[in-house]
Amino acid sequence: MEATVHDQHGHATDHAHDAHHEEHKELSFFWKYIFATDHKVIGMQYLFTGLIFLLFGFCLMMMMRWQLAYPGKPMPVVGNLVCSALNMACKGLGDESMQGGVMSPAFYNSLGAMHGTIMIFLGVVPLAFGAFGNFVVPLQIGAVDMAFPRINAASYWSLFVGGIVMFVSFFVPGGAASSGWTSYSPLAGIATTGQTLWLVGMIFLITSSLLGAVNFITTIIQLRAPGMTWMRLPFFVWAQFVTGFLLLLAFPPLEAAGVMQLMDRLAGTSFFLPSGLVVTGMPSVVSGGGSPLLWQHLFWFLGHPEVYVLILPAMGIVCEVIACNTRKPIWGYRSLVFSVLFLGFLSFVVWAHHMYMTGMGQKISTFFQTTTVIISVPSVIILSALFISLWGGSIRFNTPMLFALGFLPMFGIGGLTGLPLAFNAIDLYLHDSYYVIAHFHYVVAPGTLFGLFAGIYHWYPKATGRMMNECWGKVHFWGSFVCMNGIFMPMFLQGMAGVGRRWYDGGQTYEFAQGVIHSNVGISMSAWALALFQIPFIINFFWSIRHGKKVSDNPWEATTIEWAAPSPPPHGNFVETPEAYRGPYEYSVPGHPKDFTPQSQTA
Amino acid sequence: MDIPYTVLPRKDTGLWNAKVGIWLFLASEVMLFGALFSTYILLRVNSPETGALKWPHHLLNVPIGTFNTGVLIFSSITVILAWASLVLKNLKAFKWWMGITILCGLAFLGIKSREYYQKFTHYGVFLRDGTVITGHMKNEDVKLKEGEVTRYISNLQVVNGVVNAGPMKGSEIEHVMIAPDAPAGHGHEAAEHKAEKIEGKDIARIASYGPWYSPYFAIYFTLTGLHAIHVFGGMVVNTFMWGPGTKMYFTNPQRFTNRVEVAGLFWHFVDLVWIFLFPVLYLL
Amino acid sequence: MSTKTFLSIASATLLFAAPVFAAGGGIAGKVTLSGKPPAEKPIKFLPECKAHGDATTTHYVVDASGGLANVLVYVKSGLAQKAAAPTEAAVIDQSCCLYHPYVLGVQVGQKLVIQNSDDTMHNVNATPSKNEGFNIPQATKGTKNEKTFAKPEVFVKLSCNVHPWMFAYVGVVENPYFAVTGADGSFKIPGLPDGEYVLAAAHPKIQPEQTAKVKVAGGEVKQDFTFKAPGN
Amino acid sequence: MINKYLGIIENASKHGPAIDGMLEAVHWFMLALFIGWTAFFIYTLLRFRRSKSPKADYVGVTSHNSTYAEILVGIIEAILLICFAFPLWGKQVNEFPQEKDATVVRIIAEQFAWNIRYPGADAEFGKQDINLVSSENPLGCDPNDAKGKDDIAVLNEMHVPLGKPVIIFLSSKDVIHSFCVRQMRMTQDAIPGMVIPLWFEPIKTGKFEIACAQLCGMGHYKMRGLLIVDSPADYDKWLKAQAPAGSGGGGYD
Repeated sequence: MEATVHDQHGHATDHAHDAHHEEHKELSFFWKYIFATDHKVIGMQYLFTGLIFLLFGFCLMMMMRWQLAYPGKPMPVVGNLVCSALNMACKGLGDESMQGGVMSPAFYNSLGAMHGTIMIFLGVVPLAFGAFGNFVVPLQIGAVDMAFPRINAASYWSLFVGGIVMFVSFFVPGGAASSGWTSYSPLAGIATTGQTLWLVGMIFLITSSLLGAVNFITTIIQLRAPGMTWMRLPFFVWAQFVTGFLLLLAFPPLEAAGVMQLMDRLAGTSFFLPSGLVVTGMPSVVSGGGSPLLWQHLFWFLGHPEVYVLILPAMGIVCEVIACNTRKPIWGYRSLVFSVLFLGFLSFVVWAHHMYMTGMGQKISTFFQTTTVIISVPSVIILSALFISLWGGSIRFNTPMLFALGFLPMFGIGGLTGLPLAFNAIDLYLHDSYYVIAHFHYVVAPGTLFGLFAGIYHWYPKATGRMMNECWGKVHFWGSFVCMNGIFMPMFLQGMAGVGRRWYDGGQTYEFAQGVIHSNVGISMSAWALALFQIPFIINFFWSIRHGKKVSDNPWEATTIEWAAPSPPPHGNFVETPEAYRGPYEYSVPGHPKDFTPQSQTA
Repeated sequence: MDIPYTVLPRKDTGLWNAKVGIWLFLASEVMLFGALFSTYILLRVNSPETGALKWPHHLLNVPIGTFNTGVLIFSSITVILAWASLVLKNLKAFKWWMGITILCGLAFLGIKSREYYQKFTHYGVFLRDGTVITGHMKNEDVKLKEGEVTRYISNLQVVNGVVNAGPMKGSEIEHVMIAPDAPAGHGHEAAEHKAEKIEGKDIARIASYGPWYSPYFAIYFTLTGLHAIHVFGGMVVNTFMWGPGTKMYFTNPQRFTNRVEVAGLFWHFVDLVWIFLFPVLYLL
Repeated sequence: MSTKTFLSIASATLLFAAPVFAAGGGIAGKVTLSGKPPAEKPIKFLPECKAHGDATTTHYVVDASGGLANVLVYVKSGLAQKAAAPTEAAVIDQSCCLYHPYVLGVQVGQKLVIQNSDDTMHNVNATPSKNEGFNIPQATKGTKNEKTFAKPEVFVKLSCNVHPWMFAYVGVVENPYFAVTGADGSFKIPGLPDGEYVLAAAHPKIQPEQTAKVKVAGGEVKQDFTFKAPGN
Repeated sequence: MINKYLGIIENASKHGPAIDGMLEAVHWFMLALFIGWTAFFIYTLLRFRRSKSPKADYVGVTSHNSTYAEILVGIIEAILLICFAFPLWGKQVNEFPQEKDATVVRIIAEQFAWNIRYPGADAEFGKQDINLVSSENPLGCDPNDAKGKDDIAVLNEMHVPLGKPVIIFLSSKDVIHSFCVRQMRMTQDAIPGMVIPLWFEPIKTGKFEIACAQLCGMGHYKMRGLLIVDSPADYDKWLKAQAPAGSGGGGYD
């Protein structure tokens, strides 16, 4: 009881208490910024962790792009650095991975597997779900914090440990996991130690997501401010709500699969190892009787909803930014909400379209082709609604809006090229080709990432009270936009020419690929240029924390409740409990003096 | 700053936060065990009709399993009584009932580990012609080709529980002695001691009844192991409520009762999983 | 060319392995194969290996007099103290999609350098039973990796999974007194201190290895071995 | 046309044109949607930019055109699904040619090579058993099975005659591979523990490359085989020149 009293009347008035208070503050730095339970601080922790891993995953890819563009040529400077670093961490590892700066096939596979894993589970999910979900959702629903602040912190730290484990796995004998981000057994079952660490890391990451999901859903159900009914929730909150359910229900099967693969590797079981396996020329001594397809089913049962975990938060952000910068309500809010719910549900029943080539019979293929095609309908509805929302607006082309607008056609390309891949028969030709790579990268790279950038620029003033530099923001956008297309557009052509993914030499071995592999150089150049265009963003981001233009609490003149809080919001978020009186996107309401009417405004 | 609805329910949902949270968490647990049960079904459907990997029926000791099921169901009742005592503001009764619940958990784990131990000390020798001889073996029963008898089996058990043998290059077994199990229907004692000698060249592999033995044991140990971790986790929470956590009863009794309710819900779930596990692993 | 490389590497190994105990005598002899060995299989090279011309497998290399090459002869027991591993590395090379040499002896703890002189990818897949195995890719010309073995094991097989005809056998032994028979089947282990030893001869394809008791008391002792070809 | 523009490689199988046709149709459909969206997008951005349209319209679009467009999209997708996708796949998995009218081949994938086995003169394969696998007998062929005596084993180079469907029984020794010949419009995963049949019919002679389309380890990119479609006469000549593998199964050890 006493503690509560102290908290509520924390500002001691008499001088006798002041000294004590100062000391208390000193001590609490650690608790305030490291083991914080405030959702905004945790959101920032997620943001920085996510951005760092995003950059790290990108670096892995840039190294791979060197190998693809100039197969077998020593990588300048970086190659020898990586070699010595690996040699220092584990004797001989550098020589096996990067001898004289030349990448080895095993190391290439490691980079590929870890690029996928890191980008998805340590880059985009922490950013889209962890960072934006944590920072924005409680503010948007008018809550003081998340429902379980300590579980929130536990969720972040679990992710942190998982990230460390993944990072450390680069330096163990044999290097990091090299069986693809999908870790198909039996390949993953006979892989080196790195794979064990991958599995351990994944279990931490999954635990993090589960704790996060429980917290988010509970927060959205329980802590909505008075008057914040379900149909008054900003679309971003809806997207996070559905994402939470996807994580909650889709991740546990992968956790089970991870435990089983760990058992296969450490306890000699054969969950995913069939009878009669011949490993390196000798019959293996495991009991056998398992099924490699079981892993694929359990993996893709997560793997497909995971795609929507990556994309839904970005859609939510784009929706917020578009509404704000067209100065008009989102077109078809209800259909957006129902589409996203339907999408979430359907995403659980399409997983086997990743497994068309595993020997699928007519009945099962019919089912999964149908569901896969049906799932395109809500996606088309969402995208159309966002396009149509532009009509009749008064469009401001600021940086967040540019990124949000960039998202639309990029996600459109990514979505549309998913169509041919949805058909089983066409997969006979396009399976495992660069067409697939280009398709899903259009969804997550210029798609999701642009959404996330839009979010960072959009909510930056809320988090810091200052604006990021607009001019450099535009450089960042246009540079990224051009480079992204320079990277992924040629990949469609490579894929159409039959170039397969995960080929260490970029296709040199194959005659049919000779006509298109020269474009690898251009793709790689684009990738490195893309890196250059991130530099203004990084500088802008840190520079603006102290030197950005100071702005009011609601610089974009937006309607949703987070803009009613002070910038940056204090612990507890709102000065007084906000109340929602109307829907989230009441812009340019006829008869109102201003072109926006905040949700929390009484009249 | 206070987070609302930690103690009293929100009007429109009728729930306090932790209750929503625990139900969501249990939903994810259902998916976790659901995936493992699906694996069980798949492995069982795919298991061969004959041979070494045939699905063993009624291999586990049903009376012990039944007793353990009873222990767990009983603890489910006592945990409700513990919560009810708190609702009735009777802390002493709560302590008693929660204490019994914890003891039941301990008893369950104790019995389970005894069952595990029996499995780990029982061996199967898989012959190259496809037959399997099961029985008991001691370290000195394994004669290696080079050097004297070592703690070979036990050592390897730690690594992967499998002894390489037969024509493989790693084969180092000269022969093994195994005291086979009594064939069903025959006198148990008589057959127990007559050890059989099996030449290394006939052996494909030797394994104890650990998870490495066959898909059945793999899923048996994974399911019961994961369940045991859950029982242990539940016990940790219950012990906290029984011990240091009780402090909160004196400052915020309603919130403490809520906490006990949440812990109880988790405990029920753990019991429920066992109620599926028992028939699936012991009876079917 | 392959024989020459092989011989030079083998003799170099011997030279480096020998020097410390130059005092005593040595063992020399010849290993012969009786009977007709099974026919070797012609190798269907992949296009990237075509530089090699035609070749067959080399499981049994026998000269006109019956001398059997590629037999590892080593002192199995009888040495009072263990000798430190030589600091010079043993080298095994991959060129034209074949290993050179085919059979190689190294001492426990001695460095084994595996190098790729081909313009194509080989993976070096070692499948020992007592030592730790490894499987490393060597994608480009000039790649070199160093490995050591911690326990004696005759033989550790190296193979390449991209070119399924590529094998090499590394005999890991405890002391520096070993030799691999040359094309004529002869071997020479110099510099042995006086004493009684068990000498073993191992061929990768013929089991079991043969042993003989040898007494060295200054001067060179002769010890021959005869293997029987399988199927005879 | 659009396929060609995108650089699709030549087709050499009988079922290929159907797949290409469908891909073509889907690409046109995608293109139409994309152009429609983009045109609308660019026009909207220009017309409703702040300097031109200072005051936003609260209501926005009121027409139901988008709904009709979405219904149309749904209908086209349904047509693609029902009229093309289902039957095409059905033909591939349900309408296998008779084995006697086809070239029947067993392919066993391993890291990193394709073991190709022909049944020989008796048109029957010998028994294979995992317990017989050793370094000398990499495929575990039963040396006592008379049917296996005349089997032919080749590595990485597969010959088939023109004018006959090819049936492949695909399996794998170690990890998951994927048998992929782009010109044949054919891909199928090779999964250890399973034998999966697939079939196609070549309509052109020539050399086609077999690629592995499922990550199988460090040598994945090098797991290249050749599918050589011969005229029937050339094929017979080639077949006669092959020595029976017997129990050796084509191993070098």
